[in-house]
Amino acid sequence: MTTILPLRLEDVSVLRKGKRLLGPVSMTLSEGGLTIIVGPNGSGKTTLLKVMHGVERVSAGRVRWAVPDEQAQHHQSYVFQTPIMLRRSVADNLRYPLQLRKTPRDTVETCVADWASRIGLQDLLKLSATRLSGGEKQRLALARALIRRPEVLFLDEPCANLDGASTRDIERLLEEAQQAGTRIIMTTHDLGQAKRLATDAIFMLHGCIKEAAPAEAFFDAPQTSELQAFFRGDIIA
Amino acid sequence: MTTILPLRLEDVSVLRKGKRLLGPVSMTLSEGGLTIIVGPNGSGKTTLLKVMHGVERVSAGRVRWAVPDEQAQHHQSYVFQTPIMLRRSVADNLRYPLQLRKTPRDTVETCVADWASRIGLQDLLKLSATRLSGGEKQRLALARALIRRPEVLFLDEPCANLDGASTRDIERLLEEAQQAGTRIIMTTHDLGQAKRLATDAIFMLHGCIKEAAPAEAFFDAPQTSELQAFFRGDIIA
Amino acid sequence: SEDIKLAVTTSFENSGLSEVLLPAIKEDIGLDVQLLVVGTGQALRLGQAGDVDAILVHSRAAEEKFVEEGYGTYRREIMYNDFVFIGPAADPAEIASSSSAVVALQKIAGTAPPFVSRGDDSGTHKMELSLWESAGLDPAEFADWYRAVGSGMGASLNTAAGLDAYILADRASWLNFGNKADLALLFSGDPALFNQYAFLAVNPEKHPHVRNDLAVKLETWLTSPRAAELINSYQINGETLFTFNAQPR
Amino acid sequence: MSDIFEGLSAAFWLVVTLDPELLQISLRSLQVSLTALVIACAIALPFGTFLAIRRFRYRRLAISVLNALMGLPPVVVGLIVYILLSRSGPFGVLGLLFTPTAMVIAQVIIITPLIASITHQAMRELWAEYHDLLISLNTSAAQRIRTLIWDGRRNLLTAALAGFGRGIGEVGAIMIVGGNIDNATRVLTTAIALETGKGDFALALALGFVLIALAIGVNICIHWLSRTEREGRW
Amino acid sequence: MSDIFEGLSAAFWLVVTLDPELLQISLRSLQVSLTALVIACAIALPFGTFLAIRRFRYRRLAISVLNALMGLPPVVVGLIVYILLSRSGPFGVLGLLFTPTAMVIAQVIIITPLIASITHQAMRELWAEYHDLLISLNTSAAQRIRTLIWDGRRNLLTAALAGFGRGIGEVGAIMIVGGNIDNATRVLTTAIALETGKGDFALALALGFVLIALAIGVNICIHWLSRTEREGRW
Ligand SMILES: Nc1ncnc2c1ncn2[C@@H]1O[C@H](COP(=O)(O)OP(=O)(O)OP(=O)(O)O)[C@@H](O)[C@H]1O
Ligand SMILES: Nc1ncnc2c1ncn2[C@@H]1O[C@H](COP(=O)(O)OP(=O)(O)OP(=O)(O)O)[C@@H](O)[C@H]1O
Ligand SMILES: [Mg+2]
Ligand SMILES: [Mg+2]
Repeated sequence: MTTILPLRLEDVSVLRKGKRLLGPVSMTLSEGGLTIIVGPNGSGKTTLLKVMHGVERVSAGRVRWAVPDEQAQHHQSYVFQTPIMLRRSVADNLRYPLQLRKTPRDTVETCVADWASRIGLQDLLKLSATRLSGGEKQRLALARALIRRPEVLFLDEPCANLDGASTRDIERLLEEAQQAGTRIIMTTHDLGQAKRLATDAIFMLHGCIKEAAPAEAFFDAPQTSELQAFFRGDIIA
Repeated sequence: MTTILPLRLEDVSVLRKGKRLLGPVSMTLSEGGLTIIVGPNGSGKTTLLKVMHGVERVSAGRVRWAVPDEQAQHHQSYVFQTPIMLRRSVADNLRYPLQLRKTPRDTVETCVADWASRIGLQDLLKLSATRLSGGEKQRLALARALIRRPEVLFLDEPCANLDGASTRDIERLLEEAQQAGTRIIMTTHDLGQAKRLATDAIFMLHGCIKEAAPAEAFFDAPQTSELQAFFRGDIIA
Repeated sequence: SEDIKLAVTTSFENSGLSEVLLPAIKEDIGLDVQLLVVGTGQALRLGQAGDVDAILVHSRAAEEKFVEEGYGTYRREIMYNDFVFIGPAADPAEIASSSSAVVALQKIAGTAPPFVSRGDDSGTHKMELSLWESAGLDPAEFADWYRAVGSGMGASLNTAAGLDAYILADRASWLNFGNKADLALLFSGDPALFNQYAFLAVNPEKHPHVRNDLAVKLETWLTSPRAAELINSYQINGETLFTFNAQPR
Repeated sequence: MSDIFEGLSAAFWLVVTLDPELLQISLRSLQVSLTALVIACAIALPFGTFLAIRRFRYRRLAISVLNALMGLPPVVVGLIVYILLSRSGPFGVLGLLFTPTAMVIAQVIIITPLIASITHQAMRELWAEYHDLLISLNTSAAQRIRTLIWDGRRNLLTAALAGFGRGIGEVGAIMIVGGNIDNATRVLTTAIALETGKGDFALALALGFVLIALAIGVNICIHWLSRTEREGRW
Repeated sequence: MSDIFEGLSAAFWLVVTLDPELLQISLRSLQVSLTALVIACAIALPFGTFLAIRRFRYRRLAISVLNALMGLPPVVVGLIVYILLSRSGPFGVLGLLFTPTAMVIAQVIIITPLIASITHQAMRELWAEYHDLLISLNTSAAQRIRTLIWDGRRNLLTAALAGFGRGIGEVGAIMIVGGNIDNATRVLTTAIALETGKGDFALALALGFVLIALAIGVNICIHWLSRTEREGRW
């Protein structure tokens, strides 16, 4: 049970240099489940996630959590599409979010050791995080997000650079987190993964939400012709 | 027909801070075909590609093209796993490799317009390349590599952030290039894509080449137990 | 018009006399005098190197050496002013009533109030040192109250103003000085405090490129009745600063 | 304390009455410092960038020395330039001593290490980003330097402005090589030093405020120019 | 020309004979400039970083002014500090004029804008990289500044060294507020100015070479220290 949901977007738009990156979007994100956002490249998935999380400024409309923003921010984590690594060691990257919260030292160390082994980076703890391979960075970014025990977790294509086994491992981690009460919203281009994980799904096109439905209806009976085309692999933004 | 192949690696190793990133690797890359490199995260795929291309320094062994390095370098292109964008507009990114070669202005402009539309970025030409979405960046990086008309093309997970339709488009572009005589070596985590494209394949593990074979044998009759496990999705580096 | 480079000391420039003389020179003989305001030693060095055409300083021994070594052809005295003792208006050392400069210095050494010395081997500094010597005292043995500041006249006066200290200055610089703070002129008039300025043209045999012709022209003007009148009538706050004393040759 | 206010009001009057002498020495200040800036940039930007991209044996030492040269005391630079340009020095025949050219030379020596150091620091980061791409594209060293300077131009602004600032406020060196000759080589800073020596603090401060205003003006101009370029991150 | 060689050999002898006066003024130079550096860094590093991370209404103006302040003429700074610290000034009672403390104050004013500007420039880049992550992690402004300074410390080295260089070579301001008093406030640069005025160019140059050697020494020490840290990109 999270305390910061539901999240309401009211007529949210993002304009940059006169271009509309995100059309007017209104939606409510309520508790429980795992929402998958799909859509072609450049359709605004990342922009939508960032707007929800509050790292992208909206040009119009409102983003409202159930609690004041400052408080809500405390209970969210975000994994960026291109992982952002602090220029520190792998271990220090994991420590960082805990240190921000003034967690006692030994709790920090146990947590770090625990998460490092969960994502299979226990042998690379002392390596500079910027030197990790693409897939390793993604796993580290995910662990750094989960180590905060967020109530809401945003993931922007977290498995793009992962091999099959890692993908499976991450999916398992996400399921665990979900069972522990974390609300997950993620984008992916892997429709197989989308089907495996989603409880409900959103289809974006040209900055707008074209279709939003529970997973079953979404994948088995797409309503709009665009989504049907997308599933056939026909739409290129 | 390329003039710079075959490429020979002789007992190449890459060590960093005493750690072996790439075990002793010996191999020959001869003309024709499309080689796919697969392997778990951190197995050294990127390192191997970079060593071949000459952007990563080897600690031991030799990398030899059929022609002197300086000349060979001229006929290769590389698409990095995390696309590197020049801090310029999309159009200027496409222009850059041509300008380096002092291509006449109007040839440059035709080429740029041509490639921009092939990768579907014709409407974003004036946008700063650093603002593109993840998938758009990957497509731009690919076009910037192909615009040099390389004889050998290295691709490091070029479709990781692409939607289905874009992936299909890119695969088509690659097939075209291959028919036009470009030798392609690429890594991917998408085994379906690997099967679709490969004429031969390499499996890496812990910095070494575990198995290398023509595509059919590789996918249908993997020899080593590690590759079999990898196909089952069982190995995590 | 033609340019001549003349190196002068800070005390000459700080007196403000140049602002009267230079326009007149320009008017009378069409000469643009470019002043280089530097320390005494530096002025002599500029002359030795041939970087200026003439120098105007007030340090007799150094001037004579300059001529002796052949850098200048001769030394021509132009004018003089005098040195004065400046100090806190309250005058803790009570030098105002001294009978002579030497007595004044002895009083200062006796009470040991802050005393600022130029400490830069300039004409003024050398004068101060010779006065100490006459007084039978050695500045090297003085305690903290004796401050050798190693700067030009103006900078040293600024320091003295900041420290509320005694200092030996030339009258011209003092009268023209804007940051008097609590300082006042306490003692002057002893003939020992006489301060002679001399003009030295750089020897054209050493440096063929120097404009000796212009230097001679300038010297002629500086020793002319017109210069005498301007120099003698230059006043600040109703006080005459310089006395023309060039001898006709 | 009252000196400061007097200085401000004197500065105000000097400026509104467009005092011709003030105008002349201000323009000379600008001319000398901007010329020195252009020359120093032409040397320092490529050189600093070169240090960022090229690994060679004594690179670390070279960078240390460059950084140390930022501490070159202007008076010493002035002295050395003086000795070289003096009539009895090796370049005496050129007759450059006590001319604005000599002042430009001294300033170039003083600000080049500063600009090169900051350039090196700014370009290191960009080079780390571009490294693989530029090597992959088989660029020559000259092409790399050009690309980095162009794409990092916004970061190089600070380098140039720091150099300009150091130049325009400098007094020790140009006093020695320029000589502070009225109507010929007097600039704002040497005029300030002169007035300070005379104890005329109000006028010295007034000139100082004019100088600061000039520096702010140049900076705002440059920022405004670079603003007309595309806004935002880069 | 011969002055330069004489200067070099005089410098050599001054150093090998460990001239006690030279030692004293060199140490005073170091002490004043290093103290000023520490204080200026304590102000400028957080402030420059703050300017890089915070958007506010007059940010561009603030940055322009900061950049312009890099051009603060030392003589003017010296004059203002002199006026403030002089007996008739507001801080006269502290009796700081003509003490090393006054020199430190003047130097802090001169080098803080330089360090802050370079810091701002260096941190802008790192902030662009960290922006999303640090906002996402809900960091406070203070935490952001700390993180950026720590992770960008290698880039800030140039800022600090530029500040040190400007401080140790500076003469205009400390001459006015320090007074170049023998045995009390004489430092290397003011001693050089003094010898120059005396026309003893060889000695002036000798002191200059000692000063340059000192600066190079400090730089190599610092580089060597930062080298013991992890090598490579960052
Ligand atoms: N400042 C800007 N001005 C104009 N267009 C912009 C700007 N910033 C981003 N865009 C465009 O906005 C669009 C939406 O980008 P976004 O990153 O949200 O896409 P996405 O759905 O996440 O794509 P992908 O699947 O490739 O990650 C892209 O086409 C991008 O080029
Ligand atoms: N300087 C270094 N010191 C130690 N280890 C390093 C260093 N640089 C890279 N590595 C390690 O080398 C390994 C090989 O990296 P590489 O990028 O080649 O893997 P990859 O096969 O491309 O992985 P991915 O599929 O995740 O892209 C990684 O485990 C990485 O952490
Ligand atoms: Mg995206
Ligand atoms: Mg890789």
